[in-house]
Amino acid sequence: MNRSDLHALGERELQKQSEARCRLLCCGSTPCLSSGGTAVQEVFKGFLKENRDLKAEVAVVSTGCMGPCSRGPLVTVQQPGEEDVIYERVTSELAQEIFKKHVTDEATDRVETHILPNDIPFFTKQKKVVLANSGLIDPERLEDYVAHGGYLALGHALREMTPEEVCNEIINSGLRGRGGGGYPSGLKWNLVRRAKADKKYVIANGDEGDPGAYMDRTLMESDPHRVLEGMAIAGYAVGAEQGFIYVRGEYPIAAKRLEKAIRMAERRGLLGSRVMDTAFNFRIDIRIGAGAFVCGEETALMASIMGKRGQPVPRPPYPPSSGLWGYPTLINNVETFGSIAPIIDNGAEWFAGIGTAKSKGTKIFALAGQVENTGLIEVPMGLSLREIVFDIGGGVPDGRTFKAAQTGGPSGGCIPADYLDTPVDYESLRELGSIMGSGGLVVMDDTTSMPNVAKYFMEFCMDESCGKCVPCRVGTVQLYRILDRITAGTATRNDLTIMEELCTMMRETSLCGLGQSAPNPLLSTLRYFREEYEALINDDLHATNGRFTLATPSTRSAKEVL
Amino acid sequence: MSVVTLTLNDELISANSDQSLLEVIREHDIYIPTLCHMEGLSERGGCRMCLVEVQGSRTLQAACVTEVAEGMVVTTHSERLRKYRRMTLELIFAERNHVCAVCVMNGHCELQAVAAIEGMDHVRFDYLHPDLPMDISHERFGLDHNRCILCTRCVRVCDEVEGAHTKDVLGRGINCRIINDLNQPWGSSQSCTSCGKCVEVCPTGALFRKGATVAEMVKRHDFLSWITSGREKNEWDYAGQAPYYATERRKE
Amino acid sequence: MARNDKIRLATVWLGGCSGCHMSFLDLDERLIDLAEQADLVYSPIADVKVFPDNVDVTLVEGAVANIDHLELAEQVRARSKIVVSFGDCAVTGNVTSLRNRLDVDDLLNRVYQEGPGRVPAGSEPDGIVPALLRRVVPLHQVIKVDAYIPGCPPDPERIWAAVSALLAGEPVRLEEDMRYFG
Amino acid sequence: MIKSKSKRASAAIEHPSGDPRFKLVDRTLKRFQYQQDALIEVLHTAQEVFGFLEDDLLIYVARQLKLPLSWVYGVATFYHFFSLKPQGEHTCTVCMGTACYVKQAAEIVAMLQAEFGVEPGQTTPDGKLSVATARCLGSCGLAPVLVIDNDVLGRETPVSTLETLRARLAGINGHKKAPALETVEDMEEEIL
Repeated sequence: MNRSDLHALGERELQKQSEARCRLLCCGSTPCLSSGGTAVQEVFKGFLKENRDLKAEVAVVSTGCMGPCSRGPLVTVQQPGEEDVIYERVTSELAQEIFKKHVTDEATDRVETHILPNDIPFFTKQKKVVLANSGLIDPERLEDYVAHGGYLALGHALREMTPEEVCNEIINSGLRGRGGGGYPSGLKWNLVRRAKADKKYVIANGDEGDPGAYMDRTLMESDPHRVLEGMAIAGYAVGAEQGFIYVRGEYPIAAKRLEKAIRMAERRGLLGSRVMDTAFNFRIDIRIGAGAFVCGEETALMASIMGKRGQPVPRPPYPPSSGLWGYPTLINNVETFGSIAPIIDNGAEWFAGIGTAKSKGTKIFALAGQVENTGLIEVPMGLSLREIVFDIGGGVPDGRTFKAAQTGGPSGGCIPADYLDTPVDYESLRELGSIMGSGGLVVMDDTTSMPNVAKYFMEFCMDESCGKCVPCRVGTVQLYRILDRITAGTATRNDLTIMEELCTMMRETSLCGLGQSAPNPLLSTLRYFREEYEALINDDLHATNGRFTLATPSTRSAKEVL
Repeated sequence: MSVVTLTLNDELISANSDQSLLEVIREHDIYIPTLCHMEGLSERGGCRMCLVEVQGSRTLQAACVTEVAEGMVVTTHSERLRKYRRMTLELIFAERNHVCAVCVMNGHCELQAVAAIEGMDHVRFDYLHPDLPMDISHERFGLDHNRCILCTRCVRVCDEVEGAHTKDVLGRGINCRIINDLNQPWGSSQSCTSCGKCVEVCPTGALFRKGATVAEMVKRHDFLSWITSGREKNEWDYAGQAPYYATERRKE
Repeated sequence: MARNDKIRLATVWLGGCSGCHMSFLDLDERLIDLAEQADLVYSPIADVKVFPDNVDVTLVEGAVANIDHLELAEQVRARSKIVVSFGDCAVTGNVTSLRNRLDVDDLLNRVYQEGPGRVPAGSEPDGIVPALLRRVVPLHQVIKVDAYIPGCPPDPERIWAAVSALLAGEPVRLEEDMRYFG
Repeated sequence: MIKSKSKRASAAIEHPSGDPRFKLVDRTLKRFQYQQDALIEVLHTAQEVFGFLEDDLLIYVARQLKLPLSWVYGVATFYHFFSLKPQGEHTCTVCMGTACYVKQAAEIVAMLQAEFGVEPGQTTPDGKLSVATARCLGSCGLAPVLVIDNDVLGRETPVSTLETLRARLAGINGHKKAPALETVEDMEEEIL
């Protein structure tokens, strides 16, 4: 398929879509499906089965994520000449009413209360670049992606740009790694491009392990072709002919959709040999993770792709010089790849115009926890935390007050209310002792105990430590035990001192990012909520020694270490 | 291969560009502790004992896995590094049951020696006291997980030098353990050649010859350079094998 | 040195084999030097029932294994200026702590019920035999410790190096070859 | 594909048991041309087909890929997904992601422990119920979330979970863990 074929394919699809009198878009993402979305789709499809004549004019489309997951199942109704209408909390009964109203034009007053106005801050404060298609297209149909401008960027890059120009475009866009580190993507691409080797690889990191984060899953499920296109452009730019997508084992739907997308793209000549009738070949294979958080670390991820224990190896050498099987390898997060096509389509300047001086473009966050609107959002970099939590998120429910926002998962930290006006970008978050991370943003209200939160994350890191280096393997266990004592009220002041010392030590001596950042949630809660720790410290030696006697109940948690 | 110039503890020195920092440090007679490193095996970088400060580097670097580079400025001993080395040792001692007094390697153990050298005189962390088994099913050797520090020298020597790959590591994190074949009794392993290399390279009392009692187990690490230089260069390296003249031996 | 200016020295025996005290006695003639500078105000080798007040230096042998040890350790800390962990059991838990892999009840059953000399059952504390702690811990886990003398036992040279520093009012800094555990 | 280290036409060694399920494992082996780096993919299939990775299965995979046994065992125990023990008839996986955690998912785990005496990672002695925890199921909007026999349930409470489980264990509301796959053909369909 060349560019004019692609164009024709898109046109045909658009034509077909515009012929429909009514398009019923049903969110087919995991949260909506598990809250009753499957039944809703069945209702619509049932109607169409009964009224076969409607089939030509009414389309029921299972799309990707629409955003406000806590209001699911969501349905968007598209009618020519009219604005899209979004319905929230759709039940089977309501689905019937919706069908009546929009398709059979029967009067009903029962649907009005379920309309989600599209001028609420939840939508207006967002800027969808990576998620532009999410919720609007059928992720299982290549045509739908093409109709929305898909694969044009790949065609443009292959025909009009040299690999060097592509890399420069990415450098000029200011795009930084969306997996958490924030390393300038273009520079990384250039390193791989300049590396001399017979083979090179491109890897998309979809091993989204942070608890409370599901940006990557949603992107892979809602718009798989966008990731593939980004990878193919990267392959062309760096000179790789083979790509891998490493998908977290917990995401079977994402893997299935990607697999289907790859097959369809190959059939159409958008991947595989002679991509879009050029000399460029690019194959993509999927690798399924098997449940190891550490595999989000690039060297561990590569070990896993090579069929080994997912243990990191010391860097340097960095993957751009020596990665998979020793060949130069480009690893980017799937969200990073998701940003590539828009940059090529609209130009580096356009992308650089979004965001702040050092953090360009948009970032997807998974908004969760004690907040009114939980769901998936995409915002320009530099939006304040307050706008995200209160305007988009709708604030803290049940009359509670905001206490902290946790970003960056087990490698990040908690940001207290005092810093709500901080712009959310890489540097500001780092200054506050947290990180951007992959985009999990969990809101906590005043009922949350911070030492408990720290303990929760430490337990996570302890379970996920690969065991290769001493500071992480044993340090996480020791920190967990101290936190366990603190939360049980049997810790001494000395414990607190040792704990802080150990945190600093692990940060500086651990082999990989997991161990180096494992103390972050602890240190950040200690920084902002020290009084909560102090309040739990017991200064009575005799009382704390009581933990060694048999009479006192065990301070060991249910999940005893060893 | 080219020659590079670097600063090591305030002294300007030169080194071959393919050398590791650890090699260069040791060549210059600077003591720096190591536990997972072993001449003749691949590097692992897991024990974190040989961490050094490299100017301009965000994190500390493990000397064993860092290549020298032109203009590098390296510090091998500082208050911070000494403190971290002691803390790492504390963590290792707390992890399993390293009771030197009743260990076969007492007096010959690398871990024990490094602790004394680094001045780690007590452990501030909780001793975890895991309930770990001992495998004495092999006819000649024993494996005591209580003394194991997971340096994986045994795994590497079995794979890289003997070529049997009988040993590997089970599980992850704190639950890691050295295994033979399918986590089965060592004596029932089909792949083990009973060559004993793993025993000789083990830095602690985790692998030992049967029959040795407290403080009786002495290991020789020099055989590795003997084998590897013999195999690779047809030169057998007598370094460290003294006394080898019959006259001297008679004097002993 | 006036008689009442002598340093008040104590040695304490917790959960250990008394080997450290034996090694202490192996100071031999140096004991005479020691006696000139210090009064032994409490020790398993001196007949004193209660740990006295105002002790300058206390050497503690053994790990903390039962509630009596715990109580005595707290007393020692409250009444001593300098507390020294004396020997591997006090410093690391050592052999005494080998029982930590077992549950206390299992341990008591194994030793007193299943063993050759059977003891009547009844795990209730009787007020005579002190109850075991859940885990044997080194001294510094229950009280603040000022100096450590490792070794099982520490040889007399080590002990002398530490004690003479303490008598001179200096911090204990053992040479590398005197720092070995075991 | 990459690095065809051990390309072998059809040197496949059959498992002596003649269990037809090994054919499905063979299919994955072939798909990856018996390359050693496909170990994790092969283990995925093996676990899907057999339910868990018993020793014989690991030996079979090791032999086919010409890998040392300890290597295969090390990989199988490194990843949480692989289970070396059989699972219960019903499974209940509680999400312990951050969002679920702040919405008291731990209370559900505590309830399971109190009611059924099993901790995460364990199966009841009668083999009826396995309890597990997950890191994040990516359904944070529905927190707390759990999965009972492949059904995702959102906004759970200890009470609602207990009700569902009791019903499942009593066989009411009927379907078992996975739709029981009786024949190899069924499984093939499921896997492909």
